[in-house]
Amino acid sequence: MDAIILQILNGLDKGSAYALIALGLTLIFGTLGVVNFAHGALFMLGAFCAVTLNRLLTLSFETIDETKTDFLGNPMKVKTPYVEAWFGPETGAAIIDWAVPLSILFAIPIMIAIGFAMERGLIKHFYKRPHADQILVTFGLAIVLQELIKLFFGANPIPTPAPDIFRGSFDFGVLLGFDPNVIIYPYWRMVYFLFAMVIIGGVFAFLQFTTFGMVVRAGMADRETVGLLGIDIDKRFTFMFGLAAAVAGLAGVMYAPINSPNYHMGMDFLVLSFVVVVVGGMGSLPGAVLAGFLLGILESFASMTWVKDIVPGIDQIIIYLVAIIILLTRPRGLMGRKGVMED
Amino acid sequence: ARAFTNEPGASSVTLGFNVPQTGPYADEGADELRAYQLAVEHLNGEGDGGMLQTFSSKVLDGTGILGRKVEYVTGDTQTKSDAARASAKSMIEKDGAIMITGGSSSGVAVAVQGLCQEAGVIFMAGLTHSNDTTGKDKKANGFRHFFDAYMSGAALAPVLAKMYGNDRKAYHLTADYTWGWTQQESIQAATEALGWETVNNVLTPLAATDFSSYIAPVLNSGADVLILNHYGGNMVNSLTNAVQFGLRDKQVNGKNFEIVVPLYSRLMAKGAGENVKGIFGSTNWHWSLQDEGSQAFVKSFGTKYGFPPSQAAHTCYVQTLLYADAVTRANSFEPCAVVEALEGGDSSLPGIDSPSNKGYLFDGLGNGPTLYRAADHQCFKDVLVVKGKDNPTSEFDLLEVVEVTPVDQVWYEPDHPMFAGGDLGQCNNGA
Amino acid sequence: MLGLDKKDATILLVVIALALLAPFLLNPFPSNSGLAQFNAGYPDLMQRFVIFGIFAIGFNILFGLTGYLSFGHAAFLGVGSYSAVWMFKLLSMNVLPAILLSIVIAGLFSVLIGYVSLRRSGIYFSILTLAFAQMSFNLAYSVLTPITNGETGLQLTLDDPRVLGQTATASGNIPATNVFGLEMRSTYTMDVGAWSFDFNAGYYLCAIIMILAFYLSLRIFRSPFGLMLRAVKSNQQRLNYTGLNPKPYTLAAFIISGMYAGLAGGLLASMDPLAGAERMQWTASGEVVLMTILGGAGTLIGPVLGAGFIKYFENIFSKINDNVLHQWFSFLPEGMEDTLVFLLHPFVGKGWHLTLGILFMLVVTFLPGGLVEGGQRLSRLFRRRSRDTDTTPDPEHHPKESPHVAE
Amino acid sequence: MNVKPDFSKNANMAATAPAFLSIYDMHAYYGESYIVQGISFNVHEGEILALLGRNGAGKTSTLRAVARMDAPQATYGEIWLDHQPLHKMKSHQAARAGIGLVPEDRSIIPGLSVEENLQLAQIAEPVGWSIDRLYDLFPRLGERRKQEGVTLSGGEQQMLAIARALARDIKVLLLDEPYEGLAPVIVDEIEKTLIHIKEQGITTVIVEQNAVRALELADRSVILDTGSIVFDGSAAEVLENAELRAEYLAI
Amino acid sequence: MGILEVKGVNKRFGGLQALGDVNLSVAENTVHAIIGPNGAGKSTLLNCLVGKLIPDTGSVMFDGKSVLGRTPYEINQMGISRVFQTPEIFGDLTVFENMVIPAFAKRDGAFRMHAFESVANEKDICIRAEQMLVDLNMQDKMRMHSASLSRGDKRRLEMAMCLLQEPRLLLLDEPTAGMARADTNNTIDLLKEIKEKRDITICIIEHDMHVVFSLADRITVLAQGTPLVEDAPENIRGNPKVREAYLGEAA
Ligand SMILES: Nc1ncnc2c1ncn2[C@@H]1O[C@H](COP(=O)(O)OP(=O)(O)OP(=O)(O)O)[C@@H](O)[C@H]1O
Ligand SMILES: Nc1ncnc2c1ncn2[C@@H]1O[C@H](COP(=O)(O)OP(=O)(O)OP(=O)(O)O)[C@@H](O)[C@H]1O
Ligand SMILES: [Mg+2]
Ligand SMILES: [Mg+2]
Repeated sequence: MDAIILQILNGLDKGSAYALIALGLTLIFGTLGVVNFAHGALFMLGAFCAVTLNRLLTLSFETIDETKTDFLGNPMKVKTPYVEAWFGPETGAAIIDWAVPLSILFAIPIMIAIGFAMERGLIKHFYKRPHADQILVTFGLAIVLQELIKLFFGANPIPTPAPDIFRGSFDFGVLLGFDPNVIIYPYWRMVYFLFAMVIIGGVFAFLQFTTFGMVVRAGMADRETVGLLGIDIDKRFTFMFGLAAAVAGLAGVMYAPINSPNYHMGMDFLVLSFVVVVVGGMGSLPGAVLAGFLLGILESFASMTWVKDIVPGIDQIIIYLVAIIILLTRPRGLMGRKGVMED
Repeated sequence: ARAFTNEPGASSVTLGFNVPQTGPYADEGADELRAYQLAVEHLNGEGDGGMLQTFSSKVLDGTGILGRKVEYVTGDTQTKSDAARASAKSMIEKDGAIMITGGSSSGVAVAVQGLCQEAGVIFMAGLTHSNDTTGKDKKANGFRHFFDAYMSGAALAPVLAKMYGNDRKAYHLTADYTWGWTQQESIQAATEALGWETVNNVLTPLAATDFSSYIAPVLNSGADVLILNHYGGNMVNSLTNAVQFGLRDKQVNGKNFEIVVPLYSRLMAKGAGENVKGIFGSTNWHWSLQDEGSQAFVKSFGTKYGFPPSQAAHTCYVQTLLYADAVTRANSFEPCAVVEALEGGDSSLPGIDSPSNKGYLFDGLGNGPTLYRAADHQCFKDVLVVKGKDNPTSEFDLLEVVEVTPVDQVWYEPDHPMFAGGDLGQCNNGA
Repeated sequence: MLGLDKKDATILLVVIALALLAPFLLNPFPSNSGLAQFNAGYPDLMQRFVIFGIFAIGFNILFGLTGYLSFGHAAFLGVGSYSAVWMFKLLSMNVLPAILLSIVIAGLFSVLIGYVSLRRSGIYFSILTLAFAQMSFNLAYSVLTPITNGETGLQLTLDDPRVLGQTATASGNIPATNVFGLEMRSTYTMDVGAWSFDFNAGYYLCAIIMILAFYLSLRIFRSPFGLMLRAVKSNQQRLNYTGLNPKPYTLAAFIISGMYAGLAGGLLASMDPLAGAERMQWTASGEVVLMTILGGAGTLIGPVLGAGFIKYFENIFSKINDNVLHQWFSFLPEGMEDTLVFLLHPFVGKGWHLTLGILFMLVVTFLPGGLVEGGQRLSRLFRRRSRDTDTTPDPEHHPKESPHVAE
Repeated sequence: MNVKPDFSKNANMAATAPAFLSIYDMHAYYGESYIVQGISFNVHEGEILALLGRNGAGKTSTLRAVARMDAPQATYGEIWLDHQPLHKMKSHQAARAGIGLVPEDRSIIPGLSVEENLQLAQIAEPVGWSIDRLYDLFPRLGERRKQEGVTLSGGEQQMLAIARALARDIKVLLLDEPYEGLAPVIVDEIEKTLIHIKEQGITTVIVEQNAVRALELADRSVILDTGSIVFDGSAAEVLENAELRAEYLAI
Repeated sequence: MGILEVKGVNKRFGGLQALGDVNLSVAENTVHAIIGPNGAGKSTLLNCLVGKLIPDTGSVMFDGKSVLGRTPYEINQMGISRVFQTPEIFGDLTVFENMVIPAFAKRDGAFRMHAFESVANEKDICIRAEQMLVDLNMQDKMRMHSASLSRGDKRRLEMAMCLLQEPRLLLLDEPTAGMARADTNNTIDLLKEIKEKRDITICIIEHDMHVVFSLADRITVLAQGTPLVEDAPENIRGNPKVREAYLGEAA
């Protein structure tokens, strides 16, 4: 029982990452019909927004400390961040400590701008082109973004910790009446889950309670006719792209403390996020979110020891196996809409 | 017409540096390349000479190798055995490389080693830690300077016992592929020999990025030590996750819960950030070593590049010198002659009484006296046990050496069960 | 000729000429010049060109004609390689039985995956194939290690049985792959002045098989079967209401392309007897997709061009390091040399991915039909120059193929 | 900038009433095929113009070019609607300027219900008839408001397409074969609606294969043949001129 | 007993009874027209005949064998071909290639691999395909991409594809909608000729009364999913119920 609750919690958490990435991808892929292989790269860029802000906040000046020596035996250069110099060591340290949450504010305009630029500069020429061409161009873009990040930040993961108060975990089991240490849950993952809920809710509300979603869906189905009805669909597509980029970016920002960002983290998630979106059903936001959580939870279950004892290696393939089963039993995934990318 | 593959001409000789330049180990590969370039400079008599002066063999004099200027080509292994072989092949077939070296994973090392054996060139492995490289997949044309999983276990276990006691219950998370398995097997055997109990060993997919669902059940399993048999990105993430779950703040069985990472590298430690503090592991070499050779190397590397070298850089540098030295001693580039020189007659490590204690003995390249064992082409030397430093003074100062385990403690026989099954075969001259 | 019309026969002849003369064509620079870095005429890379060409040709039969985008074809390549290596381990080092087995096993495997995946179309199909391939990869990497040797890849050892051949050579080495004694690695090097050309047995075996594979695909493209496949892509509904069940056509195309992939996998293993699991990863499947689109999906020769393009970058550009750059520009004054090297540095060597990514974007943006379209534009440019009026309609009786099945 | 071009050089332009929609020397291409080959004609405010011609004559292409669709691409020429230069606009701008096109394939948007199809038309200003009023005009649509638009019967789709155009405040209604697929009673209905629309001052261009019906309704007629204008005059003239009808309309 | 026997067919879409207890018998070698208001269920009925839809209840027998439960291609192989209301053609292929496919389907019956023959060498097929295009006066468009045909031409192409198959039962859903008058007349002649020459039964849906009355031997009037009357053309024209529900002034 406790083990199951534990894995559900883990699944929810993994699921919220999947759901958040899939949500952004669905906006572009499921709704605009653009097979965006650069979506993982957007997620990665989000995480690197956090890294960058961290770097900016820790920008330092060097002073020479004669009492210590560096590895070559020369006097040691000691770095002091400017913020600590300006705001005093304590406030300065606190600001640096809160770099990741602060990056949310930093990332939103940047990611929207990147989304806009990407759509205006590149993607807009590809709406009418075959999916294959979209794959090639967005894959090219993903490589370029990735390599640029690698050029500036290296290939190694870069630790980007959460604020101190969110470090460590709390004992969830005790709340439910279990023994201590049975069900523990890290604070930051809790934050991530809640954050994901807010973003998902926000995007849903925006698309549900405005006509925006309908117009974009219509525009994807038939751009020409929507234009005939006086709607500037290009603008809306651009906006949608910005939104998707922002969602992907925020997912990345908040993910940074969970796993140290590296330049290829996007590619690691890419395939999985496509699977999630398709299993959820093309064009369906609730489907993408549902599939994200479902696959997250199933993945967690599959990693339990007794499950692995029964079927060795099941955790290696569970996602794909479930995807196959769902797609074979439900032709359009969990909640897919008819006619979206079926040809 | 040639006596052996890629017999060099009179003026220059080409070496092939095959390292990961793309993919997750690209930074490691970049550091290896730096070391290679440094080694080439030193061999050609440029720069300050580095470890040439401290090396116990004195035949290298900074005039290239056998009077030929050393040139090199580089390639990208992409950390994939296929790509690594393609790259090595192009060095051999197109560029006429006579020795291939590099790599930062065991899969790649084993694959390229096999290729070099068939093509008839020498392979000087870079970073490869699996027992198989000089165990069941050993090859006559291949040599490894790096230590292996068995040695990690043998070196680490006594230190762990000293620090954490003999009555511990260990929970293993293991990367589900060959290296992970050998690593786990080695450390389990070593810790159990000291009285530890192994509660569980859970295999994790190589592609996993989030280890929460593997880590969450650990606390409740009765274990009080978590051993992460992970490397690279896997290790960075699993350690980060474990710390996130607050494992290190917990008490189990009345003891502090501990985490161990058997194989450490500085780059990984950097990736895991704060989380490595106080965590034990083993490493092949560390720049803070105070012996003359290590100091000389750190100095020339640090002066040239502005930061201290990694263990991968060290191994790659040493491998290049060792090859050059062997060629010079053999007075021939012919692979079989080089192999013979590296297997080195009858010298043996002092203090180890074993018929297999035979090979090429040298010193002055860090880690004290070192033996290239003739029987399996594995290097034997002291192994470092390190700990994540609590108060790093710089971004490179992440690990501190807590113990230098003497070589006799990590010694094993070539027919040890973890290494059995392979056959060195015959050296191959190719052509 | 050979059941081809004049235009197709010309294409075939061009392909044959290119394949047979590749050792010359790919080594245009004297071997000691700075530009020798760009020579691609060494056995391993030439083999790769044609082998991946075969892979892409086969993939194009499925994707180019039916429009079904499989994201799992690398699985067949991998299966082909594993089969071949097992054949070397168990039977003999002769490549022919190994290649045959690769084709057969890959064929069987594709029947299975194709039958299931083809129950869906569009993106759902793509994800199904992707899921199958990723499962194969993950299993091959870990759980199936006894069969696949996991991370390291399946290798030959000195104690393989090889019932119809020798376990080890007299000199104590693993025997080389061969065709009835002709070793695949045997190479004749011809030195002409400063140039040096390699003629490798393995390459020529691959090249001949590639020519056959190409000829086969040419026939398929022009056949009623090929037409049906294009009809599937265009309008499955209509095909149904015309009395034809699309499923056997697509399945046949899937199997054929799976067998091509198996053949490519078998050849890879025959040239270099090691089968790594990464061969089955999604990135490898993605690579053949990229090759096909880059060259021009649905065109005959495009996939081969695409394969060559990507492999060239992977193998040649990745090897250009700063040292090489300095050598090239050493004739320039010091400051300029350093600046140039500094500017180029991010794009070569470890930056070869960056260059490749940029080229992907440029090609697909400016040449919507892939490299083939680039070629067509060039030739149109030349033709326009030479002959200004070219508007008389073709009086020929039978219609030409529609443009998307061009050369 | 809103100055009308001087069309006096063109003989066909000798108009009695001031032109409301003017097309001047318009050329349009599908890729490389030259389809609309330099046509000029005027439509006066409030009139109904029948644009006729055989299959493939270029009628649809002309309407699409006027509505500023991407294909065919009108590469040359000018189009003016009520002093606004349409030729400088994109299709959504043209739509806002008052063009309403009922395309020949109806272009009902898949995935959207009947009502959403209509709502979509009222997102951009200026909007025209209310949705309720449209349901009054076509009660069948009202009954099917929740049904997905593309599953409507052929005739119902035609009604939806017309209703969607009227849902916007348009100055010129371009109808591409509006009677196609409609039951004769409905055709009667739509004809009445068109007359009604005309009374409200909306200008209409109608393309129709049922030429006689269209001519009976229209004030003027333009006949196209292979992308050029072969006749521009009153509708009655065509009805009377048997030769013309036989040659270009085969009736 | 007719070649096509529809008995008690019902079809609901959610709350809508699209077909209610339809009985229909089509005699061999006749032209049977189905007319009725928009949304009456005519296309739905045809969909039930070709396997696109499965009726909720009832039976459909063709030539003594049940059609229900068979896939569309099996039904086609039984000898039923259909022209759709919105043209269904192979848009990516040329007109000629569009014609070749049904020719193969006719000759080979079902799946055949023929991967090594060349289309160009199948002389008999090519000749047949071309001949049919000549019959429909489309030979000059033979090498065009069928997607770039005008709408009327797409219709004709689809009809040609169906005729090429020499079906025993030809189902036409508004074959002449959007066709120029001259071509409509040609089509009428062609259909008459085909019916005379070959053993073919035609079932046609049309709103163009000219076509209906020129061709039909019998007419069924469908309204709200149920047959209203079935009779000979002359009687239908005079039927007041039909006039009111459908024909309007056109009669
Ligand atoms: N997308 C296209 N690409 C190329 N040519 C086209 C395209 N669409 C139409 N055409 C060609 O343009 C010409 C005019 O077509 P258009 O559709 O304007 O004719 P139309 O007068 O509307 O005919 P119909 O009465 O059959 O609808 C035709 O010859 C047609 O083949
Ligand atoms: N898939 C569907 N879902 C819901 N309703 C449908 C569906 N298909 C058709 N209908 C409805 O069923 C009714 C009959 O449609 P059908 O297409 O058969 O009409 P029809 O007689 O062919 O009309 P028309 O002459 O206008 O083409 C219509 O009201 C239509 O809206
Ligand atoms: Mg038209
Ligand atoms: Mg209908």
